[in-house]
Amino acid sequence: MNSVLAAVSQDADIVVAQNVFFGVIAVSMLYAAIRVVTTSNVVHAALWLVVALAGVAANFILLGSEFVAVTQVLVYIGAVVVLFLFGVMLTRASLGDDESVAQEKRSMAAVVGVLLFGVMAFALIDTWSDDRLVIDEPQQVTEVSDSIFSQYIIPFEAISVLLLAALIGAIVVARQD
Amino acid sequence: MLLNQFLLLAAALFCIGVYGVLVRKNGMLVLMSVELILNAVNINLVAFGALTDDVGGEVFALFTIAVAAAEVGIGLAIVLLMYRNRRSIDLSEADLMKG
Amino acid sequence: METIADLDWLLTALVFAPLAGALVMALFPQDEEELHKRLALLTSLVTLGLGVFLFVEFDYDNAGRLQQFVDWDWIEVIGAGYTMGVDGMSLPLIGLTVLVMPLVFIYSWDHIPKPGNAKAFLMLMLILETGMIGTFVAQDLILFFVFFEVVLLPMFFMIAVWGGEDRRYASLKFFLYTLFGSALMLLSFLALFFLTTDPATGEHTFNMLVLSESAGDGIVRSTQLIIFGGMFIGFGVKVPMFPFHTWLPDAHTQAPTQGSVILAAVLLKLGTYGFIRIAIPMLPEAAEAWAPWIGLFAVIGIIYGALGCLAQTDMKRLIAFSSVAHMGFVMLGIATLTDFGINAAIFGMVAHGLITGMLFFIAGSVKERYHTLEIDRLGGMLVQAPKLGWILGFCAMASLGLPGLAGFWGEFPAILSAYNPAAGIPEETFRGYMVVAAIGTVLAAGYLLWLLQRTAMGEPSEEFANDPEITDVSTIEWIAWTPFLFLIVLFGVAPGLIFEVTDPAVVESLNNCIQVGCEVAGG
Amino acid sequence: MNALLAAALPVFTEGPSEVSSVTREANWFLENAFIIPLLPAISFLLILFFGKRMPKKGAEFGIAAVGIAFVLALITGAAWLDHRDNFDGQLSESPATGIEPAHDDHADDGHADDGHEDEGHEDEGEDEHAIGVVADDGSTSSDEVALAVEAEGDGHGEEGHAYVAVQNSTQWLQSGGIEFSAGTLVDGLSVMMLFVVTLISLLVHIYSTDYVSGDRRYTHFFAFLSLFTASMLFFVLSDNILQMIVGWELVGVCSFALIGHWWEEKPNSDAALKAFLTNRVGDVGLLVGMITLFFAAGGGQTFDTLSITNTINQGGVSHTALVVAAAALMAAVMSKSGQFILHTWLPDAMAGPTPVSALIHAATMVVAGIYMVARLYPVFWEGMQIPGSSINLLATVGAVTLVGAGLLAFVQTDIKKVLAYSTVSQLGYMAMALGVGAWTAAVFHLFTHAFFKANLFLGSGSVAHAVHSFDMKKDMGGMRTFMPQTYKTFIIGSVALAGVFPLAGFWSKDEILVGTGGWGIFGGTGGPGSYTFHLTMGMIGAALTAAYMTRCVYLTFHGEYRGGDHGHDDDHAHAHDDAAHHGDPHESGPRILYPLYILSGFSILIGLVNLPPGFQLVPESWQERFLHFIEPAGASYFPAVGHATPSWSLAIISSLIAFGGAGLAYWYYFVKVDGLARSTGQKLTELPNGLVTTNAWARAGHKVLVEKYYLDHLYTGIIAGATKGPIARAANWTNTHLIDGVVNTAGETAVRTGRQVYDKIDQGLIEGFINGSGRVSDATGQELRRINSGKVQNYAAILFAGAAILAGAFIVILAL
Repeated sequence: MNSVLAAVSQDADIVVAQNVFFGVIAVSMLYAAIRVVTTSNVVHAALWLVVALAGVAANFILLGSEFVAVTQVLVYIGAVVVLFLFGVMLTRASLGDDESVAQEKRSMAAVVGVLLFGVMAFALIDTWSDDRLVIDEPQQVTEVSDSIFSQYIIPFEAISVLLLAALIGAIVVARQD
Repeated sequence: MLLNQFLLLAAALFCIGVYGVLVRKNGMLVLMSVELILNAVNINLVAFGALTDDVGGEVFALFTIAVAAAEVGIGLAIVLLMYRNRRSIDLSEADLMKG
Repeated sequence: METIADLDWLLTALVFAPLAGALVMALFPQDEEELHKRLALLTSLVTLGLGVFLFVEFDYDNAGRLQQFVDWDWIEVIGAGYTMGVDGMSLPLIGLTVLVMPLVFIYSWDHIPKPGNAKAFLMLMLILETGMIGTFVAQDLILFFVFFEVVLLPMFFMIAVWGGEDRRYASLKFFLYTLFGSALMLLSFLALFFLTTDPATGEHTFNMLVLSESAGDGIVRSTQLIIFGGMFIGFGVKVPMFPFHTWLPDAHTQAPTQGSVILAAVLLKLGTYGFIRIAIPMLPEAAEAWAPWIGLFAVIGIIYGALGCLAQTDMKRLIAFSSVAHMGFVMLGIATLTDFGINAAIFGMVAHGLITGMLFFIAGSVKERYHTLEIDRLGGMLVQAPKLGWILGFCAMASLGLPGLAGFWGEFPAILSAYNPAAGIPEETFRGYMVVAAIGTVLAAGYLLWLLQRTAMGEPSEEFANDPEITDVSTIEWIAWTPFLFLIVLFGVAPGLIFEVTDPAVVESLNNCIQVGCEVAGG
Repeated sequence: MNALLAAALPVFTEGPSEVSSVTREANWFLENAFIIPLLPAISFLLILFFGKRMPKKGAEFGIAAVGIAFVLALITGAAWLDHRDNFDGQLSESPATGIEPAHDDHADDGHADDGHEDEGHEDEGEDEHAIGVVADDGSTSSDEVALAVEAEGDGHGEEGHAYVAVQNSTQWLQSGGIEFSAGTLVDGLSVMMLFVVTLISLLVHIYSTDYVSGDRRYTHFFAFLSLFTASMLFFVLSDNILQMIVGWELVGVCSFALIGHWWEEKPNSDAALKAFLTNRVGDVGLLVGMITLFFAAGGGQTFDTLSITNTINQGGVSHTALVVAAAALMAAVMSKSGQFILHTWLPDAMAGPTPVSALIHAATMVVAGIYMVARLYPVFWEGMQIPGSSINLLATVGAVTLVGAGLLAFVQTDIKKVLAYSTVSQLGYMAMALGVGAWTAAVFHLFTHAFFKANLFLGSGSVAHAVHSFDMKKDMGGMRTFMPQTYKTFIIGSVALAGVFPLAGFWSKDEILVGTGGWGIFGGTGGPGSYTFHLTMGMIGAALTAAYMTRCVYLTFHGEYRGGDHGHDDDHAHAHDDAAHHGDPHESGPRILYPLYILSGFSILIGLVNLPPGFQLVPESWQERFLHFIEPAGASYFPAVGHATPSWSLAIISSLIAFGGAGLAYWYYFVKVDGLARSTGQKLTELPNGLVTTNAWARAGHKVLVEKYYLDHLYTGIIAGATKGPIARAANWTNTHLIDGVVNTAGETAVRTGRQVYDKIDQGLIEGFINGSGRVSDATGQELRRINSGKVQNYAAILFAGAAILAGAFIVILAL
């Protein structure tokens, strides 16, 4: 971790603002994410999810991917979260304290999570310790669209079919008969 | 900026998502945790895309978002179905696979 | 090693024909059972036809070289290719697979296990066939791994859905065990990938030919040992070798008859095949260091499996335990690292496939008639169903290694080769193993004949004395079983049929070892 | 064991040495002897597939095949007699090499050996299998001929020809550079065995058509008889040790199937299992011994019997290797040929039908061990250090067996068990003879024993056929009045077995005694060693044999008929369970009697084929014919066995001893017991049996008489060969309690261990390790639940944890 911090401080004079911004976003995102997985109120969880997803969108902007950020906001915050809220309403799941999660289960999951993070962090630091990102200018949307419709046309088609299938599947599964 | 700050953030988000998937009893909340995981992956994709200056990372992030939307749709449908059949979406009661 | 590229479509067709059949079956609704049975049988017969064509096309004078070789690009990024080929080592096993499957489908004609759904059941078996043939023809580690894993899932479902009482437990155990092994195996593959470079291109490669030819060149000895250890566990679980065997009795006992037959006849061979195709040629130095341990586990398996058999009260479980003992002989042959021993191992695989597969068929038919496999409750089968009883006796004799039947040629040469293992392997140790293995044959005779005595001989118990369900072998069973019985005799009388094919390939694969300093004795 | 095995390393460097006394080119019948086993094999298949549909239920196939095989065996034998003296063909260089191009039927042999630059063989250079055979730079064929000529000088025949075996082999398979061949080796020994096996098999086939008629598995019975005959012939003709193993196991499995022929009753299947498993124990020795020979003497390249024995005979193998091989093979001999301590299966094997006992468990299969020792004699000759020794394992085991089993025969009431113990005892004679170096005597005894023992077994079967029982005491007695023909043949067999001049047993037994070379005072010297102890045991055995056969004859054929009222209550008489009771026993039919007549004829006459030298009553050219034709004297693969000089004095003394034994038994049974039974009017079963049932006598009210009798008997016992009761009983007790006990305990322990291992280790430990990972985690505070809880999330947790751990491991490996 030290090396990361050291690298950050070396870098500080160039992109201080970005780094500060990143730090704020990261902290709030992580807090929101933790709340999502710990809060006992389902509706609160959904709302904290909005914060986390917005943080992700902000990260995309930091990385120069504006189009993705916009899509993130539109699809996730606009659609998915609303879908969740609808789901909460429809299932009339207890909005209050339903999470009497056993302590052992929590600690087990925590151990798994920390272990996983440890391994990943080690691997990442080990591998990418010095790599820097130089974001000169945001990615052009045209570039994105060009490559979607040329190089990635087949995956794109596959995704369309998938969406269709999901649509039909969701209807079939949820149909009341 | 370092590449690693994004990657580590994504890793943290991912692990939080995993934690959520593992502990939450409410099916709805599990789905939300899955969204966290997917978003962590998206950060990685975009970050690597930025590193290599390749538009592929973004494209795949977009695809992931689309897939995630589909996944939420299906997932919610299953949760609804489960609710309809059992009047509960408590996953700890769903143990058909018990050996 | 030179390869022969002959017909580039043949292996692909052979591997994917069953999968194509399964896809065709997917188009038809589930309730047309008859149609599905026909389709499945047809598919497997087409595959058998392709297999026969492969046998015809095979150049037996060059059995040591890879034939019908294809090497296409697949996943360029990681250097994995679509590389396939057949040589004398894989040919008998492919033959076994394509032969066993149609017979299993014939047997399925009126033996679809509960809870029915012939379509899914048959489709799973076809997918299984693709995986099995694919594993035997793959010449690229990633391709091999993919096929190796493709086998896993259909088997899991076959046990979990169509199995016996404890099916969930057994299937999970099977799945976790093999997955655990596969994970270590994959790690070893990756390590090999990163530590070896193709001398031609200077890049890392998954190509098995290149890896066999470099034979661990340039990898530190200690690293070789670790990599081999990963493969040892990965393949050893599948074999199964002694400490990793406990999934086998459960899986066999709980699986439906067809599943047990396929498991015994082909699936277990994937592990031993991995040893002789991948582990030993690619890391000969480590193989030499590991050989005494492999041999030790092999002979422990022989004795232990036999003792386990003696304690069983369930017929199917007993047969399953006997697999542990028999695969011990195969592993002993492999552990000698001599061409003679490995030939014996391949023969042992084929023989075990035929014999134990046949025994499981019998167990299935007994279960169907008596609705139990508890040895103590059975008895007098020779009175009520004499032909079934005699076939059981025949298979017991074949299984205990009676000369003139196939089992002998897997067992005796393995023991023989243990007298004189490859240079560099402690001779005294292996001679001790030889004696222990020979004692194992006594125990084998013990449990098999005891089984025969308790189930087939004597008078039928009162419980079943007048049971009208207990009939003799039916026509469909005859059709499915006759090829097995015939081949058991044929390979027993003319073992050269297999040895002639395998020998050049084994010599070739061990030749690579010699070039890097792992000397091979015998012959 | 490891150290021993390690010491058995081959010292052998140059490949198998040349065998000079072998040819490929001989009379057609000698070359193509493979037809003889082929015929019964074909018959087996025919019976299997068509037997049930034939008018005679398959018996006709068996009889026809064995009949033709017998004729062929006769012709082969005649051809051998001619070949032995008049062969002048070409010797082959080495058994694994040198097919004459002229022989097209074997041209595919693939035995070209490029080490020989003989012109005649160059055209086979293209044979691909030649690579596997490491060539030995042996002598050229002209050397061979010279050798053979040299050998002629040593040969002791007036005809001046060396002993030349005929071998023909073809490649069976090839693996790892090792060639496995299959072939026939025809020499005196195998020709003799061909004759014995086919003749007795034929007679047993004929006999069985009557004896097992009406049996519900009649067809099976004949199928297995055919298979047995084929396997046995395959075994005796085998030209390599691998083929011997194959034949050895095949006869074992036939024996298993036939002992268990009436498997409905548990004792029968138990006996079958016991036989097979005991033999399997010996097979461990067989495998180890043969493999040791293969590597030590065959150079890891050839299984060929002749080149192995040749190599050993030329001193090419270390003594340690031979000791290991000989000791391991001894185990096989002890199990197959019923030597002490592995003999216990043989009496139990009498659970099988009587014709089977005659064929398999008396005349042929049980002598397979003896045959193997005779065939691989150099191994034992060197390994056991037979020449010049006074004691060795093989001879001693044989001696102990012959006396121990002879004693046991006295306490049996089942007639077949008496004969079975007698067989064990006679096999002991053969093993002892081989052990002391009297090769010819052993083989000759094998030859004569086959006839009179088959005769006795078939005779006992004839009696049992009439009374539906094998129990001499309960159901027999006085049979001579009912079955005079059977009685006569039985008497001939008994007298031959007891070794009374001039019947067959006398000649062979006397030759063995001479061969021990002990007791030089009788002039019986000149044998390879000086085995005084073994001579003594042989003498005791002779007396015992005569005595127990007298007892057997008395109990069966003399005295009052004791059967009749209790019908068939014996388990053994299954063949007739379904037949109506015949009333009084009566003589058997012709299909039973004619085989008995033929065998009796052989029992009387067959001993004359090997009259000892110096037997002045016949011309010299009649003497030692058997030795001349059978023993491979002077052959390069056979040790230079010395021959003891027979002496009249020894013959007379041994005869007297045998007569003494018989006389004592006669006096006891025919005079004492018979008189008692007559005077008291009681049946034999109600009579006290001397030592044993003192109290019963008291109950009978003849206390005083019995006490006297008791003492009388005791004295008699001391003179007749010490107290046969206690010793035999002790031996019997040892047999049933100690040895059987060990076998049973071993079996039970194995099962118990298996169960323990399974319960504790398999299900407990290893299972526990897998399933109990939750408990383990509990203990370490992780509180993981059991894996298979059915909770998806638990699975997911394991998945992620596993992925993390594996990824970690991967990183660590990459970091290496």
